Amino acid sequence: MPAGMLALLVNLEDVPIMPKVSSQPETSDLAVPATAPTRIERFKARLPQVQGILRQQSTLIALFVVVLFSFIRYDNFDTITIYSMLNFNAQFGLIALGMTFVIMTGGIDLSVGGIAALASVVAALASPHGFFYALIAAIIAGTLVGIVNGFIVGWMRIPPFIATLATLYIVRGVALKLINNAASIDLDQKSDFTTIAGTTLGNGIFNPPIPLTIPLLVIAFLIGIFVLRYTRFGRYVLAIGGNPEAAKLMGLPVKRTLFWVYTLSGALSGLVGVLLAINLNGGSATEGNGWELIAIAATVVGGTLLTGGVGSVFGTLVGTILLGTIVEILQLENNYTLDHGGGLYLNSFWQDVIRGVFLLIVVLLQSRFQQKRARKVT
Amino acid sequence: MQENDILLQMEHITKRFSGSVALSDASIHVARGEVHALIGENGAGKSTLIKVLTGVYRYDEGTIFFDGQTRAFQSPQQAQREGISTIYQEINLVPFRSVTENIFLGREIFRWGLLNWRKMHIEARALLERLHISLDVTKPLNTYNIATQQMVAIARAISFKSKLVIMDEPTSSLNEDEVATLFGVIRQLKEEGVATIFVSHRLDELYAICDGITILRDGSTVDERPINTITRLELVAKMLGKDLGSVQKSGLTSFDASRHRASEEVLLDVTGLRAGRKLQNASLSVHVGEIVGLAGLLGSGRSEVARAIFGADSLDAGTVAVNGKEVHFRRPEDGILASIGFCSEDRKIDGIIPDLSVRENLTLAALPTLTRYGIVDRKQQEEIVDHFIQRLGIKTAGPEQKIRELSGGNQQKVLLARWLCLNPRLLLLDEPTRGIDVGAKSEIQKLVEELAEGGMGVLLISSELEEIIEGSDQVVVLRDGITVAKLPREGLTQDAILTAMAHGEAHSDAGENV
Amino acid sequence: GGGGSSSNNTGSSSNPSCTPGSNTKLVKISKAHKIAWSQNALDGAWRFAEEASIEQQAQQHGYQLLKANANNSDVQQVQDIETLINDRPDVLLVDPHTEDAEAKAILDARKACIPVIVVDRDVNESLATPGRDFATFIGSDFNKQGQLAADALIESLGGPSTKATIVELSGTTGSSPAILRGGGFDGELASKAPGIKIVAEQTANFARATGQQVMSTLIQQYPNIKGVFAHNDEMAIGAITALKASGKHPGSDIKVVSIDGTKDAVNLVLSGEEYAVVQSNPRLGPLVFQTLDQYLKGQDLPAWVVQQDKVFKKADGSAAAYLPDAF
Amino acid sequence: MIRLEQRLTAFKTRNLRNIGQDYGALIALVVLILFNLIFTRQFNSVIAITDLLVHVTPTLILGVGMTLVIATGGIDISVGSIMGLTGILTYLIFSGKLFGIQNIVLGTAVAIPIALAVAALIGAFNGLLVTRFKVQPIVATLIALIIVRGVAEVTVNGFQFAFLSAPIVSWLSGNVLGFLPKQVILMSVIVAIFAWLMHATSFSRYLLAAGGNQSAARLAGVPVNRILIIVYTLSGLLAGVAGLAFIAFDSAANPVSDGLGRELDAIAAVAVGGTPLTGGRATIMGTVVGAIFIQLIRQTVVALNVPDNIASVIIGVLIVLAVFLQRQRQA
Ligand SMILES: Nc1ncnc2c1ncn2[C@@H]1O[C@H](COP(=O)(O)OP(=O)(O)OP(=O)(O)O)[C@@H](O)[C@H]1O
Ligand SMILES: Nc1ncnc2c1ncn2[C@@H]1O[C@H](COP(=O)(O)OP(=O)(O)OP(=O)(O)O)[C@@H](O)[C@H]1O
Ligand SMILES: [Mg+2]
Ligand SMILES: [Mg+2]
Repeated sequence: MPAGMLALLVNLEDVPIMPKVSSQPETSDLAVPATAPTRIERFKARLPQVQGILRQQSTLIALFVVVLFSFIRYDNFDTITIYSMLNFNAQFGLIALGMTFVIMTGGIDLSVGGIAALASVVAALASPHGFFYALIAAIIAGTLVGIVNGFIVGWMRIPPFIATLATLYIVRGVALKLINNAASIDLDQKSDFTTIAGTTLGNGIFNPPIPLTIPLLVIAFLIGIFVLRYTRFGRYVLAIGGNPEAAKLMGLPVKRTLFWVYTLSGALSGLVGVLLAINLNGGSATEGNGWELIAIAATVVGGTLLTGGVGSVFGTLVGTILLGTIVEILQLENNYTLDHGGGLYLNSFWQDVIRGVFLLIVVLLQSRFQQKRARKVT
Repeated sequence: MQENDILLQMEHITKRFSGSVALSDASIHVARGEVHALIGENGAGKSTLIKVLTGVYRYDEGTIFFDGQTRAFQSPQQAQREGISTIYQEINLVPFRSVTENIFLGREIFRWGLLNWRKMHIEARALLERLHISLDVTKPLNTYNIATQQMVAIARAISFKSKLVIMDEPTSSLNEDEVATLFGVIRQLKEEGVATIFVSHRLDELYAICDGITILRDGSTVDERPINTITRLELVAKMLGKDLGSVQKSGLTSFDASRHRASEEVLLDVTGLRAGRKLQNASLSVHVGEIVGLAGLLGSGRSEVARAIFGADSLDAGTVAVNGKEVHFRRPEDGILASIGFCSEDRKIDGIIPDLSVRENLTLAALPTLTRYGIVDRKQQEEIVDHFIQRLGIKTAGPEQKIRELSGGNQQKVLLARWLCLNPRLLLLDEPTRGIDVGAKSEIQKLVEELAEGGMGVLLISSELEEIIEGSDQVVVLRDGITVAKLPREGLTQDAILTAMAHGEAHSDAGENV
Repeated sequence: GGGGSSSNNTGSSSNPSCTPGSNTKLVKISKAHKIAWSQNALDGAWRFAEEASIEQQAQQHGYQLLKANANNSDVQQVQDIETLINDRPDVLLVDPHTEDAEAKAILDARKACIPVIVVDRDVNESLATPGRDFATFIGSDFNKQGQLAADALIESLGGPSTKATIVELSGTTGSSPAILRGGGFDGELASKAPGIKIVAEQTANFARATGQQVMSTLIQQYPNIKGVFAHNDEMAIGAITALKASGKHPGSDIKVVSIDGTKDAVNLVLSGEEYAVVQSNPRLGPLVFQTLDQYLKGQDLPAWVVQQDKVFKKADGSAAAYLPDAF
Repeated sequence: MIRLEQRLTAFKTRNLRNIGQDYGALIALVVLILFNLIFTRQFNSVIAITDLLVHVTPTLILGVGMTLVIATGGIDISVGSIMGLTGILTYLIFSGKLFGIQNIVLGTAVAIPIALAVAALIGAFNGLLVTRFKVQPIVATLIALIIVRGVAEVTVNGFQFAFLSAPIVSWLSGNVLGFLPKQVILMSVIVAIFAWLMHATSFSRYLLAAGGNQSAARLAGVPVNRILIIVYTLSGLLAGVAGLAFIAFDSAANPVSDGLGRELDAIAAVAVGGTPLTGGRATIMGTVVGAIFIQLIRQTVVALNVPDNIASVIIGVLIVLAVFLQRQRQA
């Protein structure tokens, strides 16, 4: 992405301001008669935002570093690899997008992986009618589950963690039932599903051409960013996460907003189900275990607080890609070791450890930003 | 008032909670453009009545008649839509969001279907100008102090084009100037024909701004009439349910500093305190048995002084000495161990543990003294709790009621008791009587006095000057985190303090400047 | 980097018969050096034995082995295979998680001129055909294993004519071994001994603890069952513990048969508590690399190189004989 | 006089509230038991009941620790992984693979304390992240979840180890008085201790205060950070105990699958039991009821031979309903 574009995105962001700020009261110039703030004052006032943007970009910078490193070190860190990596992580990205909104309301959605699996099954079942039927069917399926989540959380006032854990069980059961206990089901090979799925962008211009999932991912996040910044819904989401009780007393439609947030998450998971069906060339009822954790990790790395009220959609995109790249690197490194020797060969178990340690480092770095601001105990 | 211009009419409202009956046969009538006072002691049911009206609570019996038809609002949202905008007792805004957002949440301004931030910022500024406040509206609300937050809440409330504005103790955290501004605004509203329900425990305010008054006692309306037809004494008598004779001259406090004598022994000595942006150079000392008043404008850093002494904030510079020897508290535990108590200013954020019972909240700080081998001595605990419920007349269904279910003022009493039951040598009180009714107030003031007689040192932060003047043996004045004056009680006057607060030098020749 | 291109060369030079991107006939190569191995999961004794056997054999034949583990996720395995293809190995070994999901990835490998050998679990051959899209499938016949188990259980219960009720502990719902073994068993039972009825079939996820848990409930519900068939040894071991806990005497009043051939299970057979264990040999390494050699020599391979599995009982001493190399 | 009235109302409200706390879960459990008595052969023998308790043991032990953590407003999703690690660690030590202790009894005697210590350390580390570094609990413990599981796998390169005849197995899976499994006793003791702890000690008050309003608790002199670290340490320790109970019961240690996903069961048990996930309140007994409830559902669907897929739908629905009942009581 061009730097300008980036800056734009970043500035459009709802820059997270760590809650610690709260205990750093400004001297209110109440006594002073109203005067417009001077330029310096304005700059001072903007400082937290500036810092926020820097923090944003610190994740970005991390990403650039990692990517640069890979380019230099690995021969086959080429467009093909990058595309396939992005294509793969697009699934997590879209789920994390929904999760980000959920988390900004102070909630969580454990059912995303299950929904994606269910949707992939639905897509496969609907594939004989053609790609677009399958697409719609899958998204509807996901949305329906999201609606159930939204209802249980919003109206039955059941904690999101439990509500979505329960629907996770339910969804898995339903998915298996739909294809009576076969793990997976084929796409109808005669339908246009596979052909459309295989479609790529800019054939001839780019080589290799860009898989559709990548623009899809970018567009989805652009929409997400604008929704958060420029729609009433986005503001409600943040307000509810920031102080549910106040939101209610301010007359915000808390239940309805929660409802829509989970519905959105469900819908996106449904969409991911289609990507899943494309990648598996069929539906799988058992797929998507632990995806919610991947999504949460990406969201956190992106700088969204799980306590709600503060969040960054763009950060989530960066977080997703960063984590994805790390995983990719571990595999590339193994190959490097075989080809050149002198590298670091890690089996899959070590790779888990490294992933965890990396996450730890990122989180610790983030906490340092907060520490700087935290003076008071309260 | 004639029937035609009646705006709100609540009749025979009853509201029961699991623990208690909050309202029984309460009623109130408000005419269009009227400023109506709602008063009653802590726990009388004022806030509940308001929440019943705005649909936060369902009521059990009664009828509500608003703007020409009987209504039962299902949610605050609906009430707002129908033209009732409310400032609830505790500040209820979203801390992490910008001032602008907090003002416009729920009725944002759009351009081409997208939020129009520029316009909203401009209008937000304009609204606050109206309240004589200029601040950066793009910053998160919680970067400003309570008073400012309160003003933002007010700005939000008045910016709705509503028929009725309800203000539940809006002034409890404001000082004179801001109250004056607020009254200005209320009068404007009045001219626009907007009615106001105004809740406050400060009688002068009621007489200054209100037309009619409704007096609640134990959940029922005991009197309702034009305010100019009732004297303060009657009012207080009605409110407390006592006969005129037994009610002493209200408004002024029941402090009588001459009663107790500060000894020469220095208990606390603070010099050159610096912490963060807010404390620049604060110094003060408290003698055994002395009440030291700490005065200053909002944001002058009074709370910070207290917090710093207590060990809640880390010091950048300066020394704190207790009984002559220097101490370095790093956390509140240290302060408590040195038998210092700190009753914080912000009840909701720094005070109550909402889900714990009155008993547990009251004895939280005292637990170490109530436990042997980590096991709590329940009997002793309950004795203490009963004692203080009695002593401060805390209105509660019982020691096991959750504190979140208590009225604001009663919560405040529990928090006071939390520290009193430690009987500390030094007590730091940050706005101790905020939101407390006149009856309870004098109770508490008497108590503080007694404790001082018993040799306890008290640092009293208050925005009410009478309290400071009548209560303290010495007044320390802060300005922008700097001690600008130390005024002895002899020849202590309102304007001595006021000038010191505003300009930083006390023109009373008695006062020694620093 | 030079290394990259070098491995690249080994790739292209070794199979002039194939131009990348074309999807003509099966890729032919003559020599191999770097082998990629896509494992679908490493979560139990069986898989570890398989993994070890592949590693050890690869080493013995002097190949470089590039490994990936998909942790029971199809989409992860597809991604693994894509990544491995990009690492340009000379041969790709795949132990697919399910029948269908990995087929497409295997075709991609073929397009990239990398010959594929499918190991342990087959792919849906209507999507990818052996001898054309991939060299061959090497592995056991799960269906057969089910049949063998059925035969053993029928025998233990006293022949085809007996009337009895049994329960079936099935593997992870939807996994191909669970489906095929179940199918084979049920079919065989129905045809050979209609008198034996399966009163309950419950999944225990191939796990010992779950097997224990499920069995201890089932035995209360169906106190007078005569036999238990578990899709793998782990579940059988759990079941036997549960049966003993509930006062039964597995071996005498209840007969247990399971599939795999782990040490624990074979020991139980020897102690008489389990009647028979049908082998499902995880040590596919030797067969795989021997087949690979034939392939490199240009010999044409059968569509399915079947791993022959035995049945181990106490009576005929087969169990005792097998114990030393049980895994 | 007024005094007396106060006491009376106080008494009433107290009981109302306490009942309110467990009511929902209890009803649900009773209903489920009745259902079983009618439609299944559950509970047709002492064995059947002890069997239920044996199977609930790991989840319940985790649940106890989880209750404390959740009461502080946090959550600990690393417990499953900790179970896995302690299991494999214990095995490595008593089998002599780690310290070369050949005598298996001695080895076990050494293994158990070490394994538990490690578990507690991991918990303490979680606590440190949460307090010192202000990492949100779910993130902190997510990291632990990943790393600890990874380490468990790495230490033995993933291999599973079976030991049908190890002292730990016979010790823990044996019976007392012929019918009371030792595990159940262990579990009961733990539950009793913590129920008492939450009832009588100042620690529990501090814990709830920290969960209810942290900044207020700090200003009231509650050593919030210390409390939190202790709580996470306890959670880790209990996870270790659960891990031991599990391998004893399983007579095998599998670094990949042992304890996988158990944290979810534990959390569900806590929620069903009536401890709000927002912190500030806790009921150990509720968690007991919740854990048994969930385990009993599992066994019921098996007893009725309900197919896997339907079963998980049923479980999901019942959990929601149970928690919903709970909520009604509280409101
Ligand atoms: N949610 C609740 N549950 C139970 N009792 C409640 C609840 N809310 C209020 N009460 C009780 O209702 C009574 C009236 O409370 P309310 O807050 O209306 O008093 P108030 O007049 O506003 O007092 P203050 O001046 O201190 O604000 C009090 O006794 C309080 O304990
Ligand atoms: N949520 C909050 N955000 C910001 N400030 C808060 C909050 N709650 C309480 N405060 C307090 O509001 C006060 C702002 O005024 P400050 O204390 O600086 O001067 P002050 O003279 O103490 O004012 P006050 O009369 O309120 O005590 C600070 O003490 C700050 O701690
Ligand atoms: Mg009130
Ligand atoms: Mg203050």
